[in-house]
Amino acid sequence: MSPFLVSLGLWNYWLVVVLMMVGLYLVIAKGNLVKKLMGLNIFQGAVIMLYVSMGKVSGGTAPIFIESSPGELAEGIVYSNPLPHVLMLTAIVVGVATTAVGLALAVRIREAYGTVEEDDVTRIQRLDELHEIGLSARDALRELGSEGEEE
Amino acid sequence: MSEHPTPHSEPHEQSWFEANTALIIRGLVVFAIGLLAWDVALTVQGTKHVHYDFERWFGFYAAAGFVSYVFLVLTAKRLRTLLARPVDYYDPIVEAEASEDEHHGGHA
Amino acid sequence: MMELLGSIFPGAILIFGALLVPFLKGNLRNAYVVLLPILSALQLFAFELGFQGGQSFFGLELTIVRFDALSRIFGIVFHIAAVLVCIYGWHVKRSLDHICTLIYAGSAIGATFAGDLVTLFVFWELTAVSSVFLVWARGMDEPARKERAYRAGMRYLIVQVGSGVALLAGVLLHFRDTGSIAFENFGLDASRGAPLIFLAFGVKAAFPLLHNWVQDAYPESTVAGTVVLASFTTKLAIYALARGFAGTEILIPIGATMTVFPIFFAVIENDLRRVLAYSLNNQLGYMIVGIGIGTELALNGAAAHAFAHILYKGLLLMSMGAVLFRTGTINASELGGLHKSMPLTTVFCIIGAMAISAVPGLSGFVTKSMVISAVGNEHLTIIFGVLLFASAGVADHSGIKIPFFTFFAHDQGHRVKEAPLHMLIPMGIAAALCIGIGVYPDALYSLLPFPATAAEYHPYDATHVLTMLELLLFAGLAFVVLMKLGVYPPELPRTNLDTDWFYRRFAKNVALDFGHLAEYGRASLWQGFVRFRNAMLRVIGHHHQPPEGMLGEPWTASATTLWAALLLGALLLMYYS
Amino acid sequence: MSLLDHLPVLLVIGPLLCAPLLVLIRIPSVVRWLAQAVVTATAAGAFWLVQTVNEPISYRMGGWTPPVGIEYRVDKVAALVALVVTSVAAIALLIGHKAARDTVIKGRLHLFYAAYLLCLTGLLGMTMTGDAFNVFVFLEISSLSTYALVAMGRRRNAFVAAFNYLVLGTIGGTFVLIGIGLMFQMTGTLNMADLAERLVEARDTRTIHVALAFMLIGLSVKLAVFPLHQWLPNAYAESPSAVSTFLAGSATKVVYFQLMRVIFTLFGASYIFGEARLGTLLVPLSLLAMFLGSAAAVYQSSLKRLLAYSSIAQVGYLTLALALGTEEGLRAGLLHLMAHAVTKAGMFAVVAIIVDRLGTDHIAALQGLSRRMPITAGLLVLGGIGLIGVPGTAGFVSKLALVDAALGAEHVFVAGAILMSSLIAVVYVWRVVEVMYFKTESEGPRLRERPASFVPAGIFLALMLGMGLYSEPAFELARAGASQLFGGMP
Repeated sequence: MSPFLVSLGLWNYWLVVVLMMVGLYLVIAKGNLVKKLMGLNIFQGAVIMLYVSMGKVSGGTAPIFIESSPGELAEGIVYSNPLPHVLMLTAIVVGVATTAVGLALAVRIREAYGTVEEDDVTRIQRLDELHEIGLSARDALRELGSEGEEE
Repeated sequence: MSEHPTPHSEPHEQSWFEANTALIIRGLVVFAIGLLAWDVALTVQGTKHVHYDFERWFGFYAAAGFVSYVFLVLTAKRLRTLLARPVDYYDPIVEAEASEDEHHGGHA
Repeated sequence: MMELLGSIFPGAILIFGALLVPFLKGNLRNAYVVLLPILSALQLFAFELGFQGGQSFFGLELTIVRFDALSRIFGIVFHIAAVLVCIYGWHVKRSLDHICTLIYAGSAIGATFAGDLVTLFVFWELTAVSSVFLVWARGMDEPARKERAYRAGMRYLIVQVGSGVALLAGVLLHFRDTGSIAFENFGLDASRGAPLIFLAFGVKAAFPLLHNWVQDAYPESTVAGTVVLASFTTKLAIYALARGFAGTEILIPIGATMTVFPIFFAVIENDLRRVLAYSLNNQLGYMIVGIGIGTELALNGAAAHAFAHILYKGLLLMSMGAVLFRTGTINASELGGLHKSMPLTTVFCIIGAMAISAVPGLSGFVTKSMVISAVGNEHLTIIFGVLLFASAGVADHSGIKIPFFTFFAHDQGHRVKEAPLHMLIPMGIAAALCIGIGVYPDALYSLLPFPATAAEYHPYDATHVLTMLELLLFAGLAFVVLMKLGVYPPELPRTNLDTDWFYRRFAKNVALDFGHLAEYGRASLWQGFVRFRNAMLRVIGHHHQPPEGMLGEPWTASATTLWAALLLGALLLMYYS
Repeated sequence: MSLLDHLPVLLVIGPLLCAPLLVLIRIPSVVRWLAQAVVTATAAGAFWLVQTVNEPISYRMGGWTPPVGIEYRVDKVAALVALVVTSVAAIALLIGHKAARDTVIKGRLHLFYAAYLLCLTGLLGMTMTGDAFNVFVFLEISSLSTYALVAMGRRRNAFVAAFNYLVLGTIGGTFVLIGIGLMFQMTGTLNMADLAERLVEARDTRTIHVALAFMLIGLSVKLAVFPLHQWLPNAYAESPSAVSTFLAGSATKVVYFQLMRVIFTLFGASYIFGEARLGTLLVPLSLLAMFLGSAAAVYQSSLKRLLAYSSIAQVGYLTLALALGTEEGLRAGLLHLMAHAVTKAGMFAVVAIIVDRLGTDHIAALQGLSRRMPITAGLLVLGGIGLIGVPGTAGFVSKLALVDAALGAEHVFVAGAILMSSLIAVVYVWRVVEVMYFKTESEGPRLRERPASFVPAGIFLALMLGMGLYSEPAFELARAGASQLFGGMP
């Protein structure tokens, strides 16, 4: 089989990669803070998919013991690996918590700045900075100036 | 520094040194002649303890002292045209504000 | 008591005692400040020759105290100097000056007894950091000089710290190569680090072309500060060279150069304390020549000359300080005729001048002649001639110019009081020591590193006395003749160019040009960086333009995420290939 | 089992259990002292741990045998990092009450303390655990509580700083998670000791290469390695003083320890710097961080930001120490970890006093501080001296070790670069000194300095001097830790 076909067989990983890319793209490209959080969520979701699919054993069934007769485990049955699924329970909790904190922060930012657009927030921050120096602007300028003054 | 009297040009009472400059110089000359005499004595006796032969020559150190000195002073004087700059060469602004400047002003 | 004193390193009393100074006031504080170095000097009696005391630090066995003849003689003279300068600074009100003086002296003493390179380095840096405040101190007294003192101090600090960094780098390399941190006579070829160590010592010893910090910083300090500064740093470097590089031949031409070139500058310099700074270089030259020769006689001569030098140079600087203190100026062009109002200072200054000129009967004669004899023994004729010429030069700038233009010459009408008592006392002590050593040299000789060799040396030989007198007297006559003819250069208020021009003007301009260039480069690099990042962001579809500005402008999460992705990509590519 | 045997887990569980308790109690004075008591107790415990750990302690969670069960594994280095983190936390909390009271909305002080304790739990858990997935969980616990703490700053910028930190922190954390997942896929184990053994065979596969890349980049984001550092200046500058003091001395240190474990325990230095060629990436980035971080610090107008950028430069020293790939380098890294923790935390503690009294940390506002608040100004200078690495301070010892290690690895240029970059530190420290001591144009009145406010800063800076003057214990600790870690898991 050609490598291409092999990699086609790993379609679940391709899905993970695409989802990751989408998530990262949203974080980088979107100025809206809530959209950024969505990007993060997609990114984390991709990781969950990664783990879940690595737990899958081909031909395996759900990791619940099948008994041939009461008290007797059935022979020759392949189970999927339950551990990654369990781990992902924690990861989901972490993801939810992160989203919650992020959204809470977005709410506070919206309250404080009146916007959730990164550009606008940055602009207001710079204005803030100038305003803060405003009172002692002359001193600050002189202090900066004295370094350049040495001929 | 505390306040300091500015120089003035009225005539001062002369101290002993100022009144007897000529005498002091004459004393120096006499002393120099005495040294040369001692040198003659040692040279003739040949009892000089030295590292080099040229040190044995009569009056070598006297000549060396005199010539070195004149050479040094005259060279340094020439060097001044090359090296001397106004006092405020490096720190112009600061020196202009400095209190010393008033004193310089009187002389320069 | 003695056991207790022997359990701490020499100089510790000064360094840690200094920390109590802020809690004392007035005369009580001054008395305490004078008492500390005396107590510290007594501590030296607690050690026996050959004593080594160490401690384990940082995984290394340190020899914090090494008490042998070479370190002892420097330790003694540093203590004498410390006592003298502490008395001399009685009038100083600001505690900071006293603290710095004590720590500075203490660290110089500590460095002298350091038996390994790490300890040496620590004290080496401490002398630099503690002494810079003495340069700045004048700016605190005279607001008009603040900027000037501040800049001089910065230049001084940069040079000193530079020396420290060179030393540190040298020590580490030396340790790497040899596995030893012992401070012993290793010479230049011991390791890759040895030349760096040599350079570090050379900066502090004011080697030619590295010398100018002495003339730059010392005369900018306060009345008392200059005396303090001139007593320790350079002599510590002399000690270090004598310990580490005795017999390194390159030192002979270096030292000979040092004896000659400063005297030309000294003749035309107007600031008399700067004249003395040049003369300091000249005197160091004799010691360095002695170290370079490296025979027992030469090393004795270097050590003895350093001992005598600290005393008479201190004496001269103290007298000039007293003049500055009373008249408010130290420019030769504004001084003259002071012997009428400051007779005692005049006498002390003349004694110092005679000592530095090596007039028979005074300390300079019995020490300098050892170096010159050592040169003669090795038959280094050219060096011999150079030193001879330099001796005549010393007679001019320190022997004649300093006392003549200050106390005699044309009376400028300063009618001031005699120097205060606390200045006269240390001057008197120093003058007495100058005469004492001259009259009874054996006391000093017995302390030298090689006492047996020293005992065989007799300075008062008829030929020697005669030749030295001839040299000096005819130099003096030459002065008279030149004055009579009117060719002696008049004292003019001028700044004379020296190597400091290279960093105060030339390098500064070059640096400014480079600064523009670098700024341009930095800006374009940064802009390129930002443009690249923005282009990437645009490709991805981000409409936001992150602020382009100073390096410190925080970026947005987008940009950093992008960098994370790019770095990840880079790493993956690296592993893929 | 004695108490000592349970100590590793007790240190983590103590603050974890206490945090909800604080939320329930709500009474500020009780909450304050309870939190202080718990954090101090963990510090004492960590101190005890450092004293007793020689061979790595293995603690089986719930009695399950590793590698099936979760293992807590405390070796010399972990104990050392735990000691640094807990003591910084304990001392920083001393200034917490005052700083928090001004910033946290009234009646919610208990939440600040709860978040603080949770953050400590996360950091300690990361340090103690021997399970790779556990590292991720604790990483997120500490990160989440840190976002909350940062958001408690006094200005509205704090929200933005916290949000940006959250985005980047989550990406970093998720990268780590991906790395762990891929390793698990190849080896079938999460226990670090087990992983290390099985990786020897699997490490030349492409999957492990990808896993390594994700792990390294993820940790680098959390560690603020240049150029992934941009969350750090704002997070440090905008958070309440107690939090910036705590974070400056702990957060990056723990992540640094994780990086050490990945490099030295999981893969081994010879592989990481040999076949994986990490040095080619890490050395230039470290050097860039050292120079650009310091240079950026020079241009800052806010004191906290200046210190934050200096931290980025210091991270450069830390990663450089690792990048040397030698045991000496590792030792220097551990020394610098300790030295920088006390120095930087001490300086942030001094800034806390300044912010408290002046209401701002603008450098221009410090004019004449030497007369207005002489002791505070003196402490700040002392910290600055430590940052430069003047002999007698901890910074000197660690930088000396670093230069020595660089020379030992025959990186003479790197050694020179370390010395050069220290000189840039002189510049930014000097800028502050100059404003405080030599600029007096617009001087305010003299301010009262409360002796009590000096306690945290005083302790940190005393530790810094102590380490500098009597460096033997710290050096021994670093040496023992380095040789244990460098040898890999036994």
